[in-house]
Parts: sequence; C-alpha cells; structure tokens
Amino acid sequence: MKTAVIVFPASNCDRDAAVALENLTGRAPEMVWHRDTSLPKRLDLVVIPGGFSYGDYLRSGAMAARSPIVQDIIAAAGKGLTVAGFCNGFQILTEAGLLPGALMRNQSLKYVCKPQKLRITNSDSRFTKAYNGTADVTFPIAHHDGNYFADDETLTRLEKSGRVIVKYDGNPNGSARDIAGICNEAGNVMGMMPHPERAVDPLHGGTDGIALFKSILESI
Amino acid sequence: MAKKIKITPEIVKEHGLSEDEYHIILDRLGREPNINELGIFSVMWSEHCSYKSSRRHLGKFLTTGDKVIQGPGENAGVIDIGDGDAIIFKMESHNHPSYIEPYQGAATGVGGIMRDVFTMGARPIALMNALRFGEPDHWKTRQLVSGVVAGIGGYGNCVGVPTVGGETNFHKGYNGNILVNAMCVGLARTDNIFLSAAKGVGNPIFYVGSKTGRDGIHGATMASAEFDDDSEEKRPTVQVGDPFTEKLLIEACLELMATDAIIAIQDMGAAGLTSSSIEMADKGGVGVEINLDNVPQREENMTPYEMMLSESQERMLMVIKPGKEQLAFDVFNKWELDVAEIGKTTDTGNLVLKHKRKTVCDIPIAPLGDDAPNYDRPHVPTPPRPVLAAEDVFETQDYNDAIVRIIQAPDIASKRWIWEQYDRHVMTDTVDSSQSKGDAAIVRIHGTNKAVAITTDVTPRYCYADPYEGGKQCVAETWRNLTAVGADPIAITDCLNFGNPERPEIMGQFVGCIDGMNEACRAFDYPVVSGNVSLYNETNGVAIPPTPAVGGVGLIPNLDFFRTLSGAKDGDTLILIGETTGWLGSSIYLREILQREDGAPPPVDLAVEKLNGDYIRKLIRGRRVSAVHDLSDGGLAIAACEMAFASNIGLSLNGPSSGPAHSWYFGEDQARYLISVGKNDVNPILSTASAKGIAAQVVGKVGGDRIVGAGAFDVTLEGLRKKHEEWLPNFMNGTDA
Amino acid sequence: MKAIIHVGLKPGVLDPQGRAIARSLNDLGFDGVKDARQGKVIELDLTHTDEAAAKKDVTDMCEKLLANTVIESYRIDISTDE
Amino acid sequence: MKAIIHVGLKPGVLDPQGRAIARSLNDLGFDGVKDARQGKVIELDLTHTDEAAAKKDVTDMCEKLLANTVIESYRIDISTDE
Ligand SMILES: Nc1ncnc2c1ncn2[C@@H]1O[C@H](COP(=O)(O)OP(=O)(O)O)[C@@H](O)[C@H]1O
Ligand SMILES: [Mg+2]
Repeated sequence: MKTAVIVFPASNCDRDAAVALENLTGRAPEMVWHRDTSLPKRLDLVVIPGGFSYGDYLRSGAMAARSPIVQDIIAAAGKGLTVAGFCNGFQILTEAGLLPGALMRNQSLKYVCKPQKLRITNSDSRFTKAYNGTADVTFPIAHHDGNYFADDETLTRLEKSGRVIVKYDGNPNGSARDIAGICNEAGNVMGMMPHPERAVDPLHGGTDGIALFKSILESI
Repeated sequence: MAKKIKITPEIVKEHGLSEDEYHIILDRLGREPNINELGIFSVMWSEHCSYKSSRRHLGKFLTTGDKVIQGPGENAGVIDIGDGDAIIFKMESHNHPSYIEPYQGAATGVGGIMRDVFTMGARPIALMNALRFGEPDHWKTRQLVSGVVAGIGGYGNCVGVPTVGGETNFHKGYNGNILVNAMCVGLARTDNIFLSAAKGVGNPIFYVGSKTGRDGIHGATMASAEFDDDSEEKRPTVQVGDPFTEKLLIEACLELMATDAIIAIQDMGAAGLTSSSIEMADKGGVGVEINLDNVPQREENMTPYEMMLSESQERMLMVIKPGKEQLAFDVFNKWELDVAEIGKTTDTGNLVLKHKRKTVCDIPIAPLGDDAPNYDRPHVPTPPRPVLAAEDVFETQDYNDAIVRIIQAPDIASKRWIWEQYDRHVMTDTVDSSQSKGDAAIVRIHGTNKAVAITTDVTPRYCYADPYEGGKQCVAETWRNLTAVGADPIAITDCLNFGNPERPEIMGQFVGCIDGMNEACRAFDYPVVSGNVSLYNETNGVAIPPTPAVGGVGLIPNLDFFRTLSGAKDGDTLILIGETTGWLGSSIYLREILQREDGAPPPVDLAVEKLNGDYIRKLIRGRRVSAVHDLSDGGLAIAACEMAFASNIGLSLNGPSSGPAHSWYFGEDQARYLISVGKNDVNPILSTASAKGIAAQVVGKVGGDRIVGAGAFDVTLEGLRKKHEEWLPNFMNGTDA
Repeated sequence: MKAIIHVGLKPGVLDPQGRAIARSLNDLGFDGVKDARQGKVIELDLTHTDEAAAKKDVTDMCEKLLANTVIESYRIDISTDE
Repeated sequence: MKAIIHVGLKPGVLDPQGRAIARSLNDLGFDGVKDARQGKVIELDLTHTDEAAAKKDVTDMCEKLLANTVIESYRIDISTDE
C-alpha cells in the first residue's frame, strides 16, 4: 500500500502518523510538503495529520485548506482517493469543503488532552470495517477546537446516511450530537478529532487504533 | 540620535550599574561609553547575565561525571545515555513576566527554554513545568493559574512537544511573586552537538527567525525616553510568543544541523543580540562586527540601542562556514523564516556595531565577561528550628476528616485541571505522564526500547525551615522519584528562585540551599549540568520562600523493566522500605490540619537514601514489585491513597507498632518507598532488605474498594478520589475557594 | 487604503466564548451584563487606490479565507484616511 | 443598551496572527495586502439606561477582564439603539 502524509508548517503529528503507517503497512509513507502542487502518483491513502498548521491562526485549518497541495487533494478525492484527516486534519478537511460542518472552539474554551471513550457508530465504512459492529474504543484526544457544528438538517442527513462513524461517549467539547468523526458522501474522505495513531502501541496505553488502519488496508 | 545622549550619573544608575562598576567601564574603555555601549555593559553585567551574586556559589556544584558530555556554561547540559544518544536539558524561570501577563509570560518561558535545548542540536522531546502560586484566597491567584496554564499549553501544544509532568504549589509566600519554571528535555546524537563558540575569523554571522521589534527592552526609562516621545506606547515590557515560528525554527535549525554548515549557534534569549553575539565571540576568542542595518526589523526607525537590547522572541544567531551561506539561506527560506547575514567574526577582539554607515559601538569583548562583577554578598545562616516531638503535636480525633482535608489540600489535590490542558502524547513516545500521577514522567527514546525518566521537585517549606536540609531534600526527592520508576538517575538541572540577595538572610538561604544540594549531588554522583538563578523575587520587602526547583533526568535502559505507582494488584502485600520515626515538623499534616508551619524539617540521610534507592531499583529490574511510589508530602497515608487511585483498587494499612497514629500515617521521614508485592516475593524481599541493613516492614495489603488505615481512617476509594479530583476544578470555576 | 473586517458568528451558532465572558463579568459583580458575543476584527493595509476595487477584493478574501461562512458572517468597512 | 468594545494589540506588540494572515492572503494572490492585524470585538447587552454610567462600567470591565493593558488597548462605543 502506498501512502502519503502531508506536512504543513507546524503540523506536529506528521511523524506520529508516519510511524503508525509504516508499522501497519510495512512501508514508509511519502512525506509531502504543503507547497507541492501535486500528490505522488498511484497513492492508496493520504493522511492529513494533526498539529497546529499555520499556528491555528485565524481559524484552525483555514490557511492549510488553501495551500497548493490541498487543491490537488480535493481533485484526487473527487476521483475516489482515500483521504483521512485526524484532529487538525479534520479541521483542514472541513475548511477545504471536503467534509461538511465546522470545528469550533471547545465549549470549555480550554484545550483538552485525555484518553477518550468513543463508540464506532458505523463499522461498514472503509475506515471502520475491522471493528466488529458498534465497538467501544478509547483513543487519545488533544485539541482546542473540536466542537463539531453543522446545521440540523446536515446533522440529520449525516446520521441517517451512516456518515457519522465515531461518536464520543461522554462529550468532551460540546460537539453536536456527540460527533467525533464523519465521512463524505462517497465514503472515501474521513475526518475525526481523536488520534487513532496515538493508540497503536501497548506503551501508548492501548491499541484500539490499529483496527482503523487495518480497515483502510483491507479495503484497498 | 543615540550618540548624543550625555551619560549622566542618573543614566548610569538607571542602567542598574553601581558607581564602582561604571568606573571599571571607564577604565577598560579609556573613555566614556556612548549610550549603546553603556546599555551593552549594563545588560551583560546584570544579575541575569553575569550571575554576579550567585557565581561564586554555583562554582561549588559537582558538575562532572562519566555521563556528562557538557556541564553548565553552554545553553543547556548534555548527558550520555549510550548508543550514541545524548540528552540535553535545562530549566529556566519566567517568573516576573508571568505575573504581569500570565499567558504570554508563561508561553515565552516555554519557548525560551526550548530554544536553549534545540540550539545545541537536540530535538525537544519533553517539557515539564514547576509552578508556585499564591494562596487560593488571594484575588489574583485564579486568574494567574488560568493564564499561566493556558500559556504553557498554548505554546508547547502548538510546537508539538509533549508536556509530561510538573508540580504545582499554592502558598501565601508567592502572592506577589509567582514562580513559573519550565524545563525542556531534548534528544541529540553525541557526535552532532552544537556549541556557541564562534571560532575562526572572517566567518559570516547569520540572524534567523523572527524580526526584531521593541520587545522587552531592558534598561533605563529615562535614557530610552530620549529616543522617542511616545516610548511608553512603543515599548511593551512583555514579549509575545509565536509558537508557530518556533516550530518552524526548530525544524529549520535541525535541518541545517544535519549538514556541516554551522560553526556555532546561540539563541537570542535575555538581552537578545547583545548577549548572544558577545557570548559567542567571547567563547571563540574572536571579535565581531555587525551591521545593524541588516538586522530584520519589525518596526521603523529602530535605534542601535533598541536593536541590541530587544528581547523579541524566536530568534537565533549563528556562525556559518564560509561557502555554506547559500545552503543556510535555502533552508531558512524553505521554512519561510527571516534570515540575514548581519556580520562577520574578526580578529580585533572587539564588538563593533555599524548603523547607517557610522560606528555606533566599539568595545573590547573580554572585559564584558572577565571583569563582570562577582560579589561575595554577606550571608547569615537561617537559625535552626527546634525539632517537634510527635507527642507534642496535637493528634486529630477524626482521621476520616483529616485524610479528606489533606487529600484535597491545594498542594496535594489532583492537578488534572492543569495537565489535561497539555498535550502529553504528541510524538507518541510518552510512556507515563502526569496522567498516572506518577513520580517521574517516562518518555521513550524514539525508535528504541529505552526511555528517559524526568521529574521536578522541591519542597519550599523545608527549604524555608532549614535551607541546608531542604537543599539536600530537593535533590534527594528527584533522585528518589527517578528511582521509583526504575531509572538510573544521571544528572540534574536547577532553577534557583530566591528573594533579594543583598539581604544577608536571603543570601543565607541561597548559600544554605546550594550547599545542601551539592552535598546530595556528590553523595549520589548526580551532577548539575545546567541551571538558572532567579533573584529579587520579593514584594514590599517580603521574599518568596526559598525555592530551588530541581529537574532530574534518569535512564531506563530497557522498557521491559520499569514500574509506576499504578500496578498494585488485588491480594498484593504493601511493604514500606525505609525507616519511620514519625517526623511531623514542617509537615503537611501540621500545615493543613493545625495551620502550623513550624518545626525542623525531616533530615535527609544521604547514605540511607542511596542504600534504599539502589535496592528499589534492583527490585524493579528483577520484576519483584508490581507498583512503587516514593513517600513525600503527607507521608505514608497520602502515598497509599495515590497508589490506590492510580491502580484503581482499595487498600488497607496497618497501624503503628508504637507511637501515635498521626505521626505514623502522616509523618514525612525521608528515604522511604511504598511497594506493592505479590505473595511469593514478600519474604525474600524482607530478608534481603534485612541482610542489607535496610528497614523494611509489611504495612498493609491491596484489595477492596476502601482505603483503610487501621485505628484511624476508613473511607471509600471513589469518595476520596472525588475529593482529590474536585478541589482544583471547583476552585477554578469559582464554586469553591 | 485600509479595510476593517468584522467577522462574527452567525445567529443561531452557539458562542461559548461570549457566554463565558458574560458569566465572568457577572462573577466580577457587573450585574448589568445580560449577554455577550465575541467576534474578530481584521484590519488590512492595502495598496489599492480605488475604493470599489478594494471592496471587491476584500469580499473575495473574506469568502476565500477570512470567514468560514458555514458559521460566520462578515462586514467590510473600507477607509481611505491613512 | 449595547456596548461594542474593540480590543487590539498595542502598536509595536508582535501580532503573529496578523502576520500569518497577510502572508496567506499574499499566497492566495492578493498582492494588494501589505499588512494585517487581528483584534477582537466584544459586544455586550447591558441593562444600563444611562450612557455615562454604562461607559464608566464598561471601562472598568475592560481594565479588570476584557483587555490586558500591558499589551492590549481598547476602545468603547456605547449605543442606545436596540
Ligand atoms: N503543573 C503541572 N504540570 C503537569 N503535571 C503536573 C503539574 N503539577 C502536578 N503535576 C503532576 O501531578 C502529579 C503529582 O505531582 P506531585 O504531587 O508534585 O508529585 P510528587 O510529589 O510525587 O513528585 C505528578 O505526576 C505531576 O507530574
Ligand atoms: Mg514523588
């Protein structure tokens, strides 16, 4: 499987994503610089990692979403490429319009970092297949702007069509309908606030994230 | 312009220079300095840069050892952890700025300490913070906690370095002077460590990072007022941090460091361009010529004085190998940082500054360092306090109430509200952090199966009661905390926070603490490799309690063998290692239950510490224990509660075989550990201990959902945990105070 | 030329920041505060000399970057006085 | 009564956010942007009926909570129209 991780200025989970991908796919991902105008050829998966791209200035994800490489990601996603965004990656994907809604400041107004209980609400997606049914998992969360917002109509549409793939068990940030992660309509673009790449090694305190990467591997 | 300013005695005074100091300047220059030169002498000879009150005492510290690659004197200390890996670390204070602007003050403190570490070629891998606030009832405390914590998180989280631990105290002694001490630990290769000596003549000097603005300009209001009429508006005393630029700076510097383009590198910290250029030149034995017109400037019409004294953040100075200039430009341009060649090294031994085609400073560099004041300030030792006998300390009649009060006392209560705002997991090598309330944080060396253990400790109430014993204790506690997770303690950094050194009693505290610390360092072969001194922490003549914060670093050679306090299992036996006399002087019990802060603090027997600690480490490496916790604030009872919370299981403690129960449960004798042990290991451990002359006794067992102290308290685990967790969030939400 | 852009949350989007401000002010004893909202102001220095052209460009900037129109609305003021 | 408070960094204080915005706009092809600054606007709904009293109270709020005058300055507009 050929993967790529996008590196924006002040991405900071790029290495974390790369380590997880290399361990789980057996092959190191290509690290793609935000100024590049095109993705490497014949990719199976693009990961947009967590971090504080552009310092989270203006709005988290806003500036990264306008960078040259994201324009190519938008085009490739349109042709069916699998795209996964974690944390800041989720924020970037909503800002780029690849996913609906927006991630606002946490209701507590505070940054929150903790192991978070989650429920996989749809294990049919290509990102969650390897979870059996509606699994309960724990991934770390670490964000300041994870409060998912969309209008009611959008939220209902997302829920009805199975596009909400992960929900919080115990809402940590005020997200609408406890939403932690969603897919696009075609099912090939996914964003979530929690960090599955921080739950792939027993020393991380849990390995619930492995099945997420496995799901992607198996569906390709 | 600057050179027209006449140097009057008032201006000299406003620059914090004494008459004697000024005479030395006149003598070395053979003429009157101009205002730029005066400003430069003033910052170089300030307490902050010259350590004039502390230098001779710091010189006593043990600073060498077979693992020490670089001791004090560079940006940070460097130790060898084998396999070609080096750990680079330092701690620094940002007390005053954090009091004035808590968010930015704390944030720039974190930024500054990180620069000290990556300047030397290390990728920062962990941050710690040691915080002291005023009493909770003080009107400013809540706002300060909130701002400082947000600032530390805001900076470290953005840069993507995990903040893995720290400590937080509240005491009225810090009402007017909070302490914000930040520590950074980085990882480098032993054969790729960068130093600050600007060797060689004719080499280009590069400036990189952010532009220079009029931030935090030190020095005299009057003198500076003459530069500009609305100087007030133009001179923010507090710097604003830009973690985004810092992150880029780290990546860019590490990228350039992977080539052989850099001869010397130095971050611009306090006194910015002045101290960085002078220190580099002084260490390299060269002169420096800088053309200030080339310095990237954020504001218009900046004067040489302002540029040299600005403390704008996220800036670095480096000497580049001739021929590698383009490489440097390319790397910094790629990361979209400001970069400029601003000068070159010379053979004159002088610092020469050019501005608008004029020479605005030309002074010999040697005297700035060699002739810096070095005072032997008078000091009087702190009078010893009487030892309190346990029998003379009121024994509570309600132990359930006592344990609840202590577990939710501000210093003991859970600091979750703080550390949940810190990203503890980024870089995915955090093995243990504040999350488990562990003794030391554990951070894996990327791509290996070894780890560093990191801790910060000091018990200011002990240092106040007896600086010498308190000094020993803070070093011993870090050593013990590293030991408690199974690490080999290697070296420390420190941040010595004290009041006004011109007062003999304060200087006495300073000297006492240093002597005690040093004795402990020598006993453990545990050298000081870096550190920082923060003096004049006082308001209206009232000094803070002496607070020599110590940051300890150790190595866990193999992650298959380590322990934390969270592994206690149902059916385990609890063994207490170390002797209990029931020491209540200067204890938490005394302060929280009886509102008394008197009595001599517990003495530290360093030989016993070493003996007990080495045995604990051996037990961990032999996998003979399931959980370990050292005893500190609140003694046996509190250590047991913390182990129960972290392990998620109840436990019961036996009462004392003799003596009053309060001193047994809450006494703070040193050199003690609580270990949780499976049934088959109990007797072997007790007999080996006895053969080695180590005090060891069974003190209870693990199981159930209550925390029980025979003859004293009996409470539910969850009820007590709730009290422990509630205090800080309630306080911060204003629903309790 | 200068452009001042006010960006605020659309009505109906919960504003936790505003609410927290109102609460803190009440806590400090300012009982007269019923509600608060927080928005941002972005001030741009432009090289434009024509007001209409500036307005058009700035609107474009708002749509492309400065506001997230899923949650935010904006208002532009162009001023020519330096 | 309403109060609109503009809080911005004092001149000379580093505004990393503003700088990043300007740069990002330039990258998007908006060459006419020389510089940008970002500040906040806080809008308060007040029960006050007297303008002078409102102004005095709001000034107090700014000093105590809404601005840190070490690095920020503020401007208050009181409007009576609902
Ligand atoms: N400011 C802080 N930042 C991060 N962690 C903190 C902070 N204050 C306390 N902690 C964490 O809380 C736990 C308890 O701290 P402390 O009581 O000082 O431990 P000990 O006395 O055992 O050294 C530790 O794991 C420590 O890392
Ligand atoms: Mg401890």
